[in-house]
Amino acid sequence: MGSPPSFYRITGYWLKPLLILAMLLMVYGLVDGLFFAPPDYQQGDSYRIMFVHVPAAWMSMFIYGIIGVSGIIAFVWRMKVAEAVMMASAPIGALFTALTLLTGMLWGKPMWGTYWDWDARMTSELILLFLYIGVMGIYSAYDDDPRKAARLAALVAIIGLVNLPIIRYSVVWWTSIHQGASISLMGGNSGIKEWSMLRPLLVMALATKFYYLYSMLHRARSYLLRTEQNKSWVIKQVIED
Amino acid sequence: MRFWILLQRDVLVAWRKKSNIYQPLVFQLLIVTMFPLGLGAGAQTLQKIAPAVVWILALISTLITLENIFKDDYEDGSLALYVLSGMSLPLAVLGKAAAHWLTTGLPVILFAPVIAVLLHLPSTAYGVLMLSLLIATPIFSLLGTVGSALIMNIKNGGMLLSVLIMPLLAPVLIFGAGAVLETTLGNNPSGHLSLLAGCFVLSLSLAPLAAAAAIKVNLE
Amino acid sequence: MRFWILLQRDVLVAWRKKSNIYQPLVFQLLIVTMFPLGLGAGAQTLQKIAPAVVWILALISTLITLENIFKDDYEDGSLALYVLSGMSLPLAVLGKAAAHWLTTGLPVILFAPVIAVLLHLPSTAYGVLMLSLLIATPIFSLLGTVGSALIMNIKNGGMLLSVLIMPLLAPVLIFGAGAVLETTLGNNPSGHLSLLAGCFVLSLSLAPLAAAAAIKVNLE
Amino acid sequence: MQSTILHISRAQCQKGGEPLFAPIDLTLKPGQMAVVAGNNGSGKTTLLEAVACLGVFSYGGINFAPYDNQEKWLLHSHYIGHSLGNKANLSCLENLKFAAAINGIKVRERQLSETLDSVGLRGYEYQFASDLSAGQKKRLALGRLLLLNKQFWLLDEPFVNLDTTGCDWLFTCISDHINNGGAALLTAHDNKRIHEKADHLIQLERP
Amino acid sequence: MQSTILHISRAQCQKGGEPLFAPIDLTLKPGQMAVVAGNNGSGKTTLLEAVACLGVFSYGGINFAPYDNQEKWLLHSHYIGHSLGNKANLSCLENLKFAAAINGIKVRERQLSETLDSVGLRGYEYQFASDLSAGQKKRLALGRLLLLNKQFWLLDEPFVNLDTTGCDWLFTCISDHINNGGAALLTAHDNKRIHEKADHLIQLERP
Amino acid sequence: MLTLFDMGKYNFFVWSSMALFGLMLTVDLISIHRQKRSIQRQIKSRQRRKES
Ligand code: HEM
Ligand SMILES: Nc1ncnc2c1ncn2[C@@H]1O[C@H](COP(=O)(O)OP(=O)(O)OP(=O)(O)O)[C@@H](O)[C@H]1O
Ligand SMILES: Nc1ncnc2c1ncn2[C@@H]1O[C@H](COP(=O)(O)OP(=O)(O)OP(=O)(O)O)[C@@H](O)[C@H]1O
Ligand SMILES: [Mg+2]
Ligand SMILES: [Mg+2]
Repeated sequence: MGSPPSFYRITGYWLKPLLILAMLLMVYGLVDGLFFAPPDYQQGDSYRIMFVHVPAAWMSMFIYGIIGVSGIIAFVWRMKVAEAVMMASAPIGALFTALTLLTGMLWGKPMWGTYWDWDARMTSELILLFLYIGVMGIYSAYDDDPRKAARLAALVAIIGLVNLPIIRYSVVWWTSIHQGASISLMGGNSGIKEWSMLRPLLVMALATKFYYLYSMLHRARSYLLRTEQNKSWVIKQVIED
Repeated sequence: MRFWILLQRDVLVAWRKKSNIYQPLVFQLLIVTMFPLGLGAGAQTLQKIAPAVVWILALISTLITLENIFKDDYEDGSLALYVLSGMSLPLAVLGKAAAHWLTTGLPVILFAPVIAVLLHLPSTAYGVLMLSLLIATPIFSLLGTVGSALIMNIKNGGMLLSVLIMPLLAPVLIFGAGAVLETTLGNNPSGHLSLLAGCFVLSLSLAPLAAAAAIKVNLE
Repeated sequence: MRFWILLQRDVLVAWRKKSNIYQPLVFQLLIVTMFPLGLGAGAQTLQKIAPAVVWILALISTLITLENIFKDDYEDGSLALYVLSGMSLPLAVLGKAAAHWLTTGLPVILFAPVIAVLLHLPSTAYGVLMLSLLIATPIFSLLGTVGSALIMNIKNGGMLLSVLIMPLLAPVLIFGAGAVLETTLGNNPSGHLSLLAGCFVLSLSLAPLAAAAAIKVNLE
Repeated sequence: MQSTILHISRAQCQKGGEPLFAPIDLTLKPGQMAVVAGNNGSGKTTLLEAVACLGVFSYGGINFAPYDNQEKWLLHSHYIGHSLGNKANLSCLENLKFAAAINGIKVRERQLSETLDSVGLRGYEYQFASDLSAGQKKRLALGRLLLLNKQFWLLDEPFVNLDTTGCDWLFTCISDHINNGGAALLTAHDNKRIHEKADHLIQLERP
Repeated sequence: MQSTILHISRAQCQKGGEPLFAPIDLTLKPGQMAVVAGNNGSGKTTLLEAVACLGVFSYGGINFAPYDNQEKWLLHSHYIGHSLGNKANLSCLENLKFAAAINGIKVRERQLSETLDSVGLRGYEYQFASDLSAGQKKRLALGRLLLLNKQFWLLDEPFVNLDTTGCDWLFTCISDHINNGGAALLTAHDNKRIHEKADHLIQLERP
Repeated sequence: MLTLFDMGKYNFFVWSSMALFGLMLTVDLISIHRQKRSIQRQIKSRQRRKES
């Protein structure tokens, strides 16, 4: 798995099953969540946004974790596969972050009558988006030299990883001081006790994980093809395809 | 027409580095987050300052990009190429300004509603916000060419540039932010808007001449 | 010591173009005057947002100067000179950061009371304002070296730089502006200030290493 | 156009308030080449830029025989100086295309790639100018001369950074241009051939 | 120090993912000079930067005989490339002073102005580097070589922009350095003298 | 049938969230495949140039 050719070969077999699995779970989760789960006694039907919002939110953080870890591996051991995983994850993570923000906004309007409010989670999610943009921005700025670009992006990712807890802590502390009890609508899943509500959520969480794996592997493979385009294995691969 | 050629090329150059286009937007987003962070979270104050902040942000984020309108061309010698080609300099300036507006002003206008939402600007004011920016951003670009031509051969001229053109932009800001403010207060913004349009006409007719003169002087 | 040499030279270079030093201040002044213009005047609101605005201005005006910490040196080949001299890179970074602070951070601190007066900040908060800036501006410079080292060989990297280091600066802004805000509300700012000091220690120990790593990668 | 003549009469340039060189005179007719010689810092670049209308004379001046205005002169001359005028993030092809377009010259794609071929940049059509080597950058700039086909060439150290074949090529290229009724005003240190070929030698001396 | 030997073995550099030249070998002992030759774009600059530790080899590499680490090599070599390393708004004197200081070399004011004299910049002590002519900038950068007195000189087209006397001076300067046990690795297009004098000629060829 | 899709007064918000989700997936899938195809095309053309 560590070397690009074997990574490419092995993951080639995984792609289709992953995509199919992800799609099936997604369809099941959404149908279940939208049509079969009972309405919330407080929020009515609007809570169904949760079935995309919460999985997306989880993914946005999970993926940054992966980027940080693979960034460390890429920077310290200069492993090409880690570079590929890092740069392949970034756009997906950014997409999920954007989705979290947008669905959160769409949820906020019916719930608190405004699309946006500066509370701890939203603020830190927005800053997370900046982190993603930073990683991708530095990579694309050095488009003429992919190895250098990846090493610098890894550095940015590592800095972000160190920075993330600090941001989280400071933002939470900041709101807790000033906002008191004014807004606590994103009150955690303590509200969701019923299995019929929880089930679609968990299914969707699983589905997004599988989708992420599919998309990430696909991108990582393209990344490897591009950065290794003079190696004989790449040429053989491309001609075979 | 050479105007089109210049415009086309500049847009192409900007497009090559797409980051040039989206980064002003991200920059706005950054400063927008700074406000609540600094204010200590309280939607009430935020809403009051929203018209001013949206406008000032649009201004600052274009201000920062102005420096390079001519600087790049000066440094790599392509400005000499325009002059040597014998094309009319004011026309060249117009081409540069148009390209700058397309790659900076237009994205800022399109992005303004997002910033407005984040700052809790009343949704009744969105239309006027966009309209005022639509009239004002070309002014930024036009006056920007003057400033940029003045500082093109100075290292770190960005700050000096701001100092030079901020006074020119103050009226634009007053009328533009004023129009938005009036709307949020329920008044008619058309007076402000027509003054803004006046500014536009004025800068369209004078800025290219001034910038061309500055370039001439600078290349001598 | 080579650290001193680098520091000395950078201060000299900045001193040669004094505009580098006073322009961030003028820039602040200009934006400060824009606020009343955009807000349509109203001392009440102004006072409320004063702590945030003073702080954000200090941040933005340093942010804009960060780009050139290494860019100039990279372009004219003097960065290669440092590396070739075999001096310890983190130490060189520290020298650059110190020079940047002396020529940008320090003036901003000294100028802060002026801005504060213009924004009607209660005079009880002046001391804390200066103190918080005194702790925070070195953080700007230190983190700035990291950002600047990352973008030194790309054209128009200024915006990217802001994106890269804004997340790093968000906590600093929260604690810094928070300290001033608390003081205006009559509370004790020492909690905020000690957190700020923590940020300083952290960036002092990590930033030079990160920046040196970025330079190494960039010169390869 | 064939009769454009460049007159430089008692011209002097200054830097930092002091004249750089003793007044010079020159009459450059079509079919002639003039070389400006002088030590480092004697003012060759300053002189050439003034002739190209990118600078000014402090004393004396130039005129362009049948025309009285500068625009016409600009239409007939092309200057390549120390900064080459290539746009870093445009490809070689795009750089040439733009140079032609801005000078109001219609060219076909074929012509552009022929120009690239003749300056030795075949295969670099789509490479960004920033990714070229020093000599390749110079070649790209020189390509403009061929494309624009102006009568007066003003070249500041055109041989610098070129390899041996490049120097030979440029020499023939300039000779051909002269023979076809063009004119050139150039500087070149330590280049015997071009000094021998020159019709006029302007030696810049301390005033 | 006298016995430092530079070994380059089967080294190759790449740009844009493709190797630039066929692997090269070189052993450069004190008292020797090597010239890197090749057409424009053959990778000379890239090679020199890699040797100066400002770049990397994609294959093979270098070592510096008695030392095993890069820091020591940096202490014994100095590279002057296309970008000269002069700070635009420092004066010539200050530029040299800083270069000496950063390399940990103590010099007196007299020594600095002597260096400026010998590179032909007498009288320019207090002029900003940005106001020098192209050749004068080059001379200022070359002044660093004299001042720092490193054993290995890595020079990328050092003769470019210099006038005739400047070229002569630089040639003698390099010869003296070699005769005193120094070593030089340089590139120079179209310069017979230096090619004849060279102990090694590395011709870069397509891989 | 219509009542099945009715989310009360939250129609707009719920369905536009879902639409956003779908849009995101489509954008991602399209960009994945475009990326892959362009890289393969690039490598093939390069191979052809080398062989010729
Ligand atoms: C733009 C606005 C919003 C953003 C950026 C946002 C962001 C997030 C994030 C990052 C999480 C994951 C938190 C964690 O697991 O620690 C999350 C979870 C959640 N959000 Fe939001 N959210 C937004 C709006 C809303 C709104 C308006 C509601 C409901 C009224 C809401 C309800 C929830 C719930 C129920 C969870 C799951 C709670 C948990 O896992 O602890 N969100 N959101
Ligand atoms: N701002 C200035 N103040 C004073 N002197 C200056 C200024 N700018 C340039 N000079 C001087 O003017 C002279 C003109 O240089 P110019 O570039 O014309 O020389 P050149 O003949 O092209 O030299 P080279 O052969 O080195 O290219 C130089 O001696 C330079 O030191
Ligand atoms: N990012 C890049 N992508 C592809 N090719 C590149 C890139 N950067 C440089 N090159 C190519 O690498 C080669 C290396 O050039 P280098 O500067 O080493 O040449 P050189 O031998 O010094 O030439 P010159 O004599 O012109 O100075 C050139 O052919 C150039 O086109
Ligand atoms: Mg010159
Ligand atoms: Mg070279």
